[in-house]
Amino acid sequence: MADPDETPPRETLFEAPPMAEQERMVEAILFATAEPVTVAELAGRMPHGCEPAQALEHLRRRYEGRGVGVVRVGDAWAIRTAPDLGFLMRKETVETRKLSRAAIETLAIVAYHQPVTRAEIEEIRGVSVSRGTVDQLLEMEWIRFGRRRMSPGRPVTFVVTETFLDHFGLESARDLPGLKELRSAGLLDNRPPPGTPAPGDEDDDGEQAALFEDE
Amino acid sequence: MADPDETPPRETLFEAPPMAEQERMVEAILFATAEPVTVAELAGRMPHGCEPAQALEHLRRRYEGRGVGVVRVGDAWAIRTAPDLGFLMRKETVETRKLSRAAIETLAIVAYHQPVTRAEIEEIRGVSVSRGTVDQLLEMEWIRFGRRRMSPGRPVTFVVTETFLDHFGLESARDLPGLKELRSAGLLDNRPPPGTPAPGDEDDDGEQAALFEDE
Amino acid sequence: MIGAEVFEGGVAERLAAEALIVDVDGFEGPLDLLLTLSRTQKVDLRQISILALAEQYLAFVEQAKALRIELAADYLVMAAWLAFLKSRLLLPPDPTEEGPSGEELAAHLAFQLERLQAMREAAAKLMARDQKGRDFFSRGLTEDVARVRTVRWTATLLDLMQGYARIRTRDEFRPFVMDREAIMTMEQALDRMRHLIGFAGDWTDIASYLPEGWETDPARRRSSTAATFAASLELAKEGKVELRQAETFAPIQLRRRDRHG
Repeated sequence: MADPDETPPRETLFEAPPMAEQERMVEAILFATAEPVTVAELAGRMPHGCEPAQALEHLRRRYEGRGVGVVRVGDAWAIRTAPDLGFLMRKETVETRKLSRAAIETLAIVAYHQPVTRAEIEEIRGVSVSRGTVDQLLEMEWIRFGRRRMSPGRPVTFVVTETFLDHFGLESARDLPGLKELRSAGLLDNRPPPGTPAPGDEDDDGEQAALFEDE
Repeated sequence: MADPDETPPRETLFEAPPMAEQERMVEAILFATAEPVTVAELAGRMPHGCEPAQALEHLRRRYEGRGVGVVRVGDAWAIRTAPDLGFLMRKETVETRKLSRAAIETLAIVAYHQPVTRAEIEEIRGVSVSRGTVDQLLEMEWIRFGRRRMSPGRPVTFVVTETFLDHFGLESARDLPGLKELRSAGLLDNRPPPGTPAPGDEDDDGEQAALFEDE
Repeated sequence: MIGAEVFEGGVAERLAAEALIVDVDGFEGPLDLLLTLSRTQKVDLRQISILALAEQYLAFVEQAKALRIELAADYLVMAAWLAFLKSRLLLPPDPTEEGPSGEELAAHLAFQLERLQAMREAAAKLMARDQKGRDFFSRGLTEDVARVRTVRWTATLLDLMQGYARIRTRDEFRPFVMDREAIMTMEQALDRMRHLIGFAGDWTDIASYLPEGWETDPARRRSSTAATFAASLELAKEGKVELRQAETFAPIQLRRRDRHG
C-alpha cells in the first residue's frame, strides 16, 4: 500500500485518472463490495498510478454529515449508515402477550403483601419463584426493590411501582380489592381456610394496610 | 407517488424533519438495501410528515456524476454504481446464466409486446415456445403472468417485471430501446394473418398502450 | 451422413447448401429460416421478393429431401403454404375464389419477417444494455432492516385478583366430602332431634339441640342452627313438638307435644 504522504509528485508511465475520478472509483467499489475493502485491495482494482488512500480521504470527507458515511473497519473501509439514522433500519413491531400465571401470581403477592421478600413470596405461593419471573416484573417496571428487611440476612423486599398502579388504574395498592371483595365477587371460595378464623379476613386487610403504612 | 411540485406547503400537526435531514434518511435507506425501494416504503419508514419524493429528487441530483447514482426502477428507487465503472467490479460480477437465443427473443417479445400471450409469442417467432424457456424467464423473475386476455379461452398473458427493469437499468418499460420507432413502424401491431377473423384486436392494442402509459 | 451423399453442383455452392442444411437444427423454425434466406437477396426486407423467397425455400426443402434429411413437420407445412402462395402470385387472380389474394398473403409474410427481424434487433439492443451485476452494481454490503419485536406483557386487574384468589384458596383444597364437616343438613338435625325430644319434656331453647362442638365454630354454628330450626319446624308440622318465641329474635323454645296433647 502506497502511503500518499510519502509518495513524491510522480511522473508515471501511465497517466493516472484525475483525483475526482479516483474518488468515484473508490465510491463505487466501497458501495458494491460485500465486505469492507482495504486500501491495498482498492489499489489492486483501480488503474495503475491511482492513490486510493487519498481518494478515500476525499470520499470520507465528502460523506461527512451525510446519511451514510465512510467508516474504518479494522484495516478496511466500508460505507455504513450514519449512527443517528440506525432507527430507520429497524421495523418495530409490538406484540401484546398475556403475562404468565407465575408472573401474575408473583405480582399479586407483591401487590397484596408489599413489601415482601422473595422467601415470603415463595412461602405464599408454595413454589419457588424463578429468577426470570421476578426479572420480568422488574423489567416491566411493575415491581421494584423496596427497603431491606431488618431481619437476619437483611433480605431485599419488593414493592409495586407507579407504573403498576397506572396500568391497573389504581390510586394506590390499598385500592386493591380485599379478600372479602374477592370472596363476594366469587373469586375466593366461601370456605374459610381451615384453622383460620373467618373474621381473619379483616385481619388480612389490617395486616395489608399495616404493611402499606410501612412503605 | 406524490408529485413534489404539486404538494402545497403544508401545515402538519407534527413537525417534519428539515428537508436536508429527510434527504439523509432517504440516502441511508437506499444505501442499506440492494432492492429498489418505493416512495411508499420510504414514507412508511421515515418519520411522520416527511416527503420522500422531494427528498429523493434532491438526493438524485446530489449524486449526479458520482461513482454511484440514484436510479428509478419502475415505481421504486435504488442506488447503483455508475455503469462506466463496471470494469472495477470484476470481482463482483455475477456470472448470469447464459440465456438461449429462444429465451432472449421471447424476453424481448414480452417486453415490447406486453401483455402478450404465448400464442402471440409463437406467432411472432414462427415457432412454438418451449415450456422451459418461459419457465426460465419466470424463474429469473424477469417476466410474470399478467391479466388474462378477454378473448376465447381467456389465455394468460406475460409482462416484464421490475426485476427485469432493474437488471437492464430501465426506468420503465417505456424506456425500452427503440420502442417508439418500432411502434410507429407498426411492428408492434398485432396484425393477424389475412383472412382470419381478428376479434379483440383493438382491445388488445388499447390494453397494451394503457399498460405502457400506466407505468 | 451428409458427406457420403453426392450433391449436384459446384463445390462452393454445395458446401454453402450443406452448411445451411446441416444447420437445420440451428434454425428457430421456418420463419427464422426464411429470414436467413432473405438475407441472400441483399435488399431491405420491405423490398424483398416474396416470390423469390418462396422459391429459395422450396429449393432448400428439395435439397434437404435429396440429402435425406428429415425436416420437422412445420418446415414442410411452410413449404406447402409457400407453394400455394407461389401459385397464387403467379396465376392471374380468380374472381370466383374466396379468401385473401396472393399479394395480401405475401404482404403479411413480409410483415412477419420484418417483425421477427425487428424483435431480433430489439433483443440485441436489450442485451447490449448495461446490465446489473455486469456493468452496474447494487449495494454489496446491505444492512437488513432488523425486525424488532417488542413484546408488551399485559394483565388485567381481574387477572391479578384471580391470581391472588388462586393462591389463597390453593391450600384449602380438599376433597369435597371433607368440606361437609362444617355443614349440617336438615335430615341430620331431624335424625338427631328425634332421638333427643324424648327427653325434652319442658320448654327448651332449640339452640341447646346443636351438636356438641358446633356452637363455637361460626360456620358450624350457622349451619347447625339453620338445620336444627328447619328440623324443629318439621317436627312441629308432624305434631311431635310445640314451638314458641316470646318476641322477635328471642330464643325459640321447643317441647314435646304428646305429653300435653
